[in-house]
Amino acid sequence: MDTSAFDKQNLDIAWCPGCGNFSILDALKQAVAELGIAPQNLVVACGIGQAPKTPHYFNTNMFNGLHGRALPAATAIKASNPSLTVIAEGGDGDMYGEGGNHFIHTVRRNPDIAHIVHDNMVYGLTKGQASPTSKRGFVTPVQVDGVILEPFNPLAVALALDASFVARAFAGDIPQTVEILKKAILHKGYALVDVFQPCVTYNKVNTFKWFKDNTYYLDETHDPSNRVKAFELAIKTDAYPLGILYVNNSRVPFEEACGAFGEDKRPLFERDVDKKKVAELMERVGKS
Amino acid sequence: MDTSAFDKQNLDIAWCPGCGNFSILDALKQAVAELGIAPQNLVVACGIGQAPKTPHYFNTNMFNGLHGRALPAATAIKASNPSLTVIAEGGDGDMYGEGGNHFIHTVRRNPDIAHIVHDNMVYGLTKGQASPTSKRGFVTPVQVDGVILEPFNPLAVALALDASFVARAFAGDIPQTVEILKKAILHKGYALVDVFQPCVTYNKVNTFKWFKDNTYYLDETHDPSNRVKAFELAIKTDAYPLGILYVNNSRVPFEEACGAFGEDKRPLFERDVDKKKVAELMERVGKS
Amino acid sequence: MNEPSTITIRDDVSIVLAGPAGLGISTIEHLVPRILRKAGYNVYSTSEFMSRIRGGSNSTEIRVSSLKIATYVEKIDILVPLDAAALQHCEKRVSSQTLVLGEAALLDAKLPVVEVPFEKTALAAGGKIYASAVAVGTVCALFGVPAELVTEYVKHFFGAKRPDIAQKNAEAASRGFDLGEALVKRGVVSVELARDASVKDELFLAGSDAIGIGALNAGCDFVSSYPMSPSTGVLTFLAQHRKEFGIIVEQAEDEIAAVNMALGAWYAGSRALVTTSGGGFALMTEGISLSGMLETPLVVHVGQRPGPATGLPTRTEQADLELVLYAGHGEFPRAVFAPGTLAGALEVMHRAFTVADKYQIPAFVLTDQYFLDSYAAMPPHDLSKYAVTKHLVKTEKEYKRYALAENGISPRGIPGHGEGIVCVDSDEHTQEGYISEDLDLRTRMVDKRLGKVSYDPDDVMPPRFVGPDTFRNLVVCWGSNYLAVREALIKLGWKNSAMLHITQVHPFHAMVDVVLTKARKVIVVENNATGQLAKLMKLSLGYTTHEKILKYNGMPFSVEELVERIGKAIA
Amino acid sequence: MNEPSTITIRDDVSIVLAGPAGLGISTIEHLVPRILRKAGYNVYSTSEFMSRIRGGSNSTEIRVSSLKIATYVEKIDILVPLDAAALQHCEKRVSSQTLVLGEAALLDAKLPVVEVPFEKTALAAGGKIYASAVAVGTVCALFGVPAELVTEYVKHFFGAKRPDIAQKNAEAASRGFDLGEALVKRGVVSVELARDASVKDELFLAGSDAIGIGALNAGCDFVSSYPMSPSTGVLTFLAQHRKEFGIIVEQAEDEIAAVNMALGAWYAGSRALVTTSGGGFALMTEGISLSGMLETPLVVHVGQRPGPATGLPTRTEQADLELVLYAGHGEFPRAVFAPGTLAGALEVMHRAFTVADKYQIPAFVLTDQYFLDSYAAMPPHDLSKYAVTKHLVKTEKEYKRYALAENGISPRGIPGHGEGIVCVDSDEHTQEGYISEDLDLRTRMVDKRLGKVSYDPDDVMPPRFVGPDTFRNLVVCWGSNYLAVREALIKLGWKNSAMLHITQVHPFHAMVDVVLTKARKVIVVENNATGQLAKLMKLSLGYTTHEKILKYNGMPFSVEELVERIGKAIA
Ligand SMILES: Cc1ncc(C[n+]2csc(CCOP(=O)(O)OP(=O)(O)O)c2C)c(N)n1
Ligand SMILES: Cc1ncc(C[n+]2csc(CCOP(=O)(O)OP(=O)(O)O)c2C)c(N)n1
Ligand code: SF4
Ligand code: SF4
Ligand SMILES: [Mg+2]
Ligand SMILES: [Mg+2]
Repeated sequence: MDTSAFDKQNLDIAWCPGCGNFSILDALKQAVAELGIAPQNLVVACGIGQAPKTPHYFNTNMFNGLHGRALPAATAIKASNPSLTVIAEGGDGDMYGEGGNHFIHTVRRNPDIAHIVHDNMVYGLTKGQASPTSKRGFVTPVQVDGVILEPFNPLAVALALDASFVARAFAGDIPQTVEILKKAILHKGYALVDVFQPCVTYNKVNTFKWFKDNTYYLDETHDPSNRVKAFELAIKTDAYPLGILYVNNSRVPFEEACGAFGEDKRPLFERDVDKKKVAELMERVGKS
Repeated sequence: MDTSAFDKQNLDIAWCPGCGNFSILDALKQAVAELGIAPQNLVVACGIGQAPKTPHYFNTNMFNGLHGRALPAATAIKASNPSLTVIAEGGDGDMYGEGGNHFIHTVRRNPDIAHIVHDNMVYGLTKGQASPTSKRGFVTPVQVDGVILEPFNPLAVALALDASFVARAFAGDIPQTVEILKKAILHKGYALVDVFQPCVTYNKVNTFKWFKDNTYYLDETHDPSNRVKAFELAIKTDAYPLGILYVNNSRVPFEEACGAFGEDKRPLFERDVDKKKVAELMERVGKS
Repeated sequence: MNEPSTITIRDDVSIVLAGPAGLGISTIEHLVPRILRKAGYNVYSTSEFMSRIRGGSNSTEIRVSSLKIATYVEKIDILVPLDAAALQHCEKRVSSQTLVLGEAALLDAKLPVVEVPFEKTALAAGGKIYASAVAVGTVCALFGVPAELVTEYVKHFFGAKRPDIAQKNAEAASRGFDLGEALVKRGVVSVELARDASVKDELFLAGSDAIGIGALNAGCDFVSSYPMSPSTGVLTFLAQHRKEFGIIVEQAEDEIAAVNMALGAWYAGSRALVTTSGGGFALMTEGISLSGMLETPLVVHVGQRPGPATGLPTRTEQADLELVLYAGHGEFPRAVFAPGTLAGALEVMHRAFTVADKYQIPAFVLTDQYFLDSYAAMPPHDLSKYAVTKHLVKTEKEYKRYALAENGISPRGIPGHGEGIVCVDSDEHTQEGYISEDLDLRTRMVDKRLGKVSYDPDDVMPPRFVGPDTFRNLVVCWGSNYLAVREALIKLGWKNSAMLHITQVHPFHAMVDVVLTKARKVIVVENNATGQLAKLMKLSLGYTTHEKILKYNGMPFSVEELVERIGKAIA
Repeated sequence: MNEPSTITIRDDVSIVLAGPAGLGISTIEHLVPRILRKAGYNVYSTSEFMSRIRGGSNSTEIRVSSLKIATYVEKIDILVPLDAAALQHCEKRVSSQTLVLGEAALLDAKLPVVEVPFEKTALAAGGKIYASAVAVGTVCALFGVPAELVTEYVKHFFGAKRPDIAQKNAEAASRGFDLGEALVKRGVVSVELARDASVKDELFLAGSDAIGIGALNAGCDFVSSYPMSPSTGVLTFLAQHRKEFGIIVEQAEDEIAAVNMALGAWYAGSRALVTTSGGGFALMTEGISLSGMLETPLVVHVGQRPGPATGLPTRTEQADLELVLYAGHGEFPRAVFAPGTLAGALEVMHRAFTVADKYQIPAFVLTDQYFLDSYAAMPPHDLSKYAVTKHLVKTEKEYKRYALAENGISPRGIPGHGEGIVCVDSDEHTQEGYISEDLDLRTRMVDKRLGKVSYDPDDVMPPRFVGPDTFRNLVVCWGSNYLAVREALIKLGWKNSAMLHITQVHPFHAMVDVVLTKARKVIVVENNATGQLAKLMKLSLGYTTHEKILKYNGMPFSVEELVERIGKAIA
């Protein structure tokens, strides 16, 4: 696939050689290219960390906001202009730690965005502290004797909130990741893609090999409409399923339900305030 | 049961007559009285709303902090002095909305606290806006055409994170609520008790009768060690189960795991800094 | 207890209705002012209430006057306490000139009470719940309002619910009316008040309404907020009219989401508003800084209440000026407004949106509980004069979001509108919006951002100067104190004194300095404990305030209090 | 390219090592200063680095001097660039007096380079990865350090990992040493530097270490924080020594949890610290206000970096003074410190904990990336002089947390310690700590809280005055600029000038006013764009700063820059 519309020249990429982020960048570019999305119509909202640097490295609109706060921004961008394709992207610390509250409530709100989380089970940019998804016992400069908290389970939490699309990918497999990302972007509603991403510098436990050895793809026998079954798979810790765990097509996206795009489909910025209407309202309220 | 140790005189209770909060207050007093806890050893940390006023109305140590922030305070109180019995108490908006991130990470951290959430499916104190647990279609002055978000499911989320104790009670049944609260307080580790609480002023949908009609108690056939089964029950919306859905006794409480109470069991405030040790450390670090 | 001798009230009447929350007081509060206005009176109303849904003691003051007033007075001419606690609650404000209406036995009153059997009459009319309608009738009768006007309006008000209930209430009001008329006939009370023909053209609005209307009129089309008293009224107002205007109003999960949604919305071309109070705003601090760095506009309305922390949730204070002035890490420009009147609120909302959009900065509108929850009359106001200009460009292929422009303002593009892509970045960035560690560029970007503060003088709102040009004393205030200070000075006969209301608190309009220079003595009136405006005047202009008149018990200044305290200061 | 003629460096040498992240530069950074110190030299080191884990260009400056210095200089005497980008990165700082060591071909150098085959030698020693050990040897040799000292220390350092690796590195260092010795013998470079016997008694610490040690020494037993550069070093330091001291160190889910945990911990009798940077602190704003209202102590360390928003995460700035001064809605007292030296950090941490505990207020310690990440020598320091007093009482039955005491300070009880119960409340409250809407009590409680600021003079830290008593010009600074300003003034020969380092930035010690009054010209040096201390001086004391020397590109002031800019200002 030709991804040249998304290519950028003279990049000085800040990631470590061998980092899983490179594959996610490639997969994402390929996914949006294959879907025929124009860079002008794509917006990536992201936070702070290694993962959120992704939109700096390809040709797209970008809202690079605060650590942990990409989801509210992404929701509002989509709601302000539903014709845009909106992706929220960040790391596991960003999205599940600092941004945990937005994660759970965005699942509830169900905007039509794809949510890509680079899950390397560590804080990369700040040099290797535990992230919410770090496994028990993971030793870091702060978790000196290893992590004592139960790892955060993004898929299970998304299922608990009846997320409309729940998937997991592995950066080590670009073609399959492309397929999963495409489905997530096409899905109408909130779509979580937790991407297992090796951090070659700070995570010497959950390496490429570890991910390869501890994951498997769901096959056709898996029924993505079965929420309980999906939950059962999501809480497995002997082998982690990859692919689309759950889809609920009955949920209406936020921007459709919010009431602003009934008859008038124009994005908000194209509309002008009707001063007469405001004056009438004032009259009505003030003389009631 | 004699709850007089916890009684307060000349109370001007700010709740509406008929509010479910009265029953929860009664049940809580009874539970701690039956457990023989001394008021001096009980701490209730709470936020802002109608529910968090509870500790103002009985004899207990109280940390009435910010809206949504009781859990981190409760965790630190317990960790600072593990001999205290610590309860975190608040409303559904407080604990699942503003405080949602602390909820999910406190479940992971697993301090030995009981977490009581007065779940009236509405923002009481601020006059009736939707809360995270408000049902779809619930009409309020802000959700003018009814709630469009999927309700937050606290039990399912707690299960997704393998909470060590997950229960639901109903304020309309004080004796059973007392039993559930006692078990939650006795449980070693984080214990969630989501209490269905009628708000007679702002929630005319989920009334006493509604709760009575739409709930049932789990019986002995329920196996509280089965996480998947508990999840299946937690996501039911035709009839809501009451009782203890899930218990995981294998998790070590935070204050035990944090490393500060190995040999020395004294609360932190009783310890003095060893100046010689600090000087040695400085020497070691500065002359390495 | 004995009835007091006849009381004649001239030109300015203060009626106070007091009672526990949830007992129909809000019905009286709503009906009485509107009926009196229909009868041609100048009316103002202001409420003080507890942070509880039922019980306690709340009160509403309804001022009826020959003049156009809109301020809180301490004195009570007519008190209608609905229970014993209510009477006690208002005791300090009751004088020998106060007419207390009610049932003495019920009120457990130590004061003389004019026996008016509200409850008994209500029971006769069909039930205790009609007591409020009875009271409405009684009060209106004292002002010589035609009986039909009262019953018709009551019917109209309840009509929306159920016709039978409407009818019963109208009947109760009618019975109440008779009670009032009897009082007048018996000569217990006589009210001498001029009617005002212009009242019928005026609008009767709460501060919250004005902020909401002002936002809509400024093109606001996206609202993301988390409920918090006293700012929730603005959220509710906008939610109510959401559909009609095709705008989005979303209750966020927390204040952090609210502010980040608003920034996302502005980025995508919307004009977003956040409404909150001090504690909620505190949580937005990082987001404010983000607005500064992204150069993405933002408008935040902060309804102040007493702090710190939860403080007094339903009371009033002006103690968050410094909070909004300095919120956010790092350095970037901002604008801060604080309206003193309803018309001022309409203008300020327009200015906040305009300045935020044009300069790509955060703009703050500071009000307070007193301002938001009070109802006043506003003369007809032409909303069309506030033109909405969206400072947006259609992007070209090589569009650079942070192009280094002469005046620091890079043309703002939005995604999906033009050939280019639009990249905004919270890191220090290149002109294209990408992360950069070029330290020379850093300096230029800081200069660019800070350079924007040299506003076009047209974009800074002048302060409001009132009083004689040849003044010695200058009373300076901001926000909701405007009318109370003015009324106090009028009552004091100005006496070599003038007043300056600083409506745009930051940056100061050049005129602030000009006026301050002329003053021999500067007196600042603020509803806080440390004199935050006084500090800002010292910092920005070097002026030392000679006297600070401060109040911080949760109540607004009353006119009487200001007459006394300003009077002393200018003596 | 030609070799430069002989360079003789006297009394003060600046060696700069530069290269991409992840290429062993941190090894050199660690080893060279420590080996030179073992050899008896005064050493200081400071690093500047990019916000990336691999690649880019970072550099460390190691200053070796006959004097006790601890500041950054711009000049480079000896530059060791590890790749071509590194050389380019440092180009502006290279002069004809700079000795560049390396492989010209590899460096793509336009400048004269003294050929030193680091890489070739490393390959001979067993692989490219030993290049850093080679460089260590070479640099140390230039200073006439005994060869065994170098190889032994290198062995000791790597010993911890694996003995074979340690041996290989020692060998590489030894080969590098030979290269350096050859340079000296060839007369390419000669370093003339006095050794200093007192070095061996001194401690070599980073700013982060000092803050961490200071906290432990002040009885800190609970740390809750969320990682954020440049403050993470303090968190890491305390986590490393957690077990040894039996304290709790918890990484919170976010900064809001961190601050609320800290308040919970203090409430239960612990002495908690939060360490963060501006953006994280911004999120704590509401929690700061809670500390003010609960009168629960709090200590927050804020390591500043350039903002707004994410800004330059690994760079330095002093632009969050106003943020901490005004953080939190409502009005309440606080204390702010900003140490200028390692010893100052130890004292300041003690003062912050003491003042927070005694006055039941939040106390803030402001540092910056430059301060935290630089290593300097500190003379022996007696830690035992900082007595830890826990201002706690055992409660009696009728204990009232907010008993209205004369000086505003109610004895602080904690739960489970005594007969009473301890209730703290974020609402306005009674003396017992219960929610209250008594508006007179409100006023008294505000007065109580604000009244606590009339500190015992012993509890306010005096500023540091240096220079002639008969000065005309006063250079004022705060935080990390202390030593650079002092060195610049020494270099300038003082010339009628003195300096004042304000270590406690709020409230000011009375001496600040006394010294300022004497100055004819006040010059403020700050690492920010708007002069925040200058503003505070104006606001608090009424002083107008005559000249501001500001810098905000992310780098600290160099001594040369200050010599020039202060020189001009005092000319
Ligand atoms: C409010 C705030 N707190 C902390 C930080 C510091 N910070 C930047 S990135 C990061 C974590 C990065 O981890 P993750 O989100 O997992 O991303 P990764 O680098 O692993 O891709 C942190 C703590 C910040 N920028 N802002
Ligand atoms: C930071 C902050 N935001 C908002 C508020 C206002 N507020 C107080 S209570 C409350 C919600 C109450 O709802 P809930 O937690 O469900 O408690 P309930 O009153 O229903 O018991 C809100 C929004 C606040 N106090 N602080
Ligand atoms: S630190 Fe880890 S996540 Fe970051 S770029 Fe390097 S390998 Fe990737
Ligand atoms: S508003 Fe609802 S929750 Fe609050 S006291 Fe009244 S009934 Fe209870
Ligand atoms: Mg990560
Ligand atoms: Mg609730």
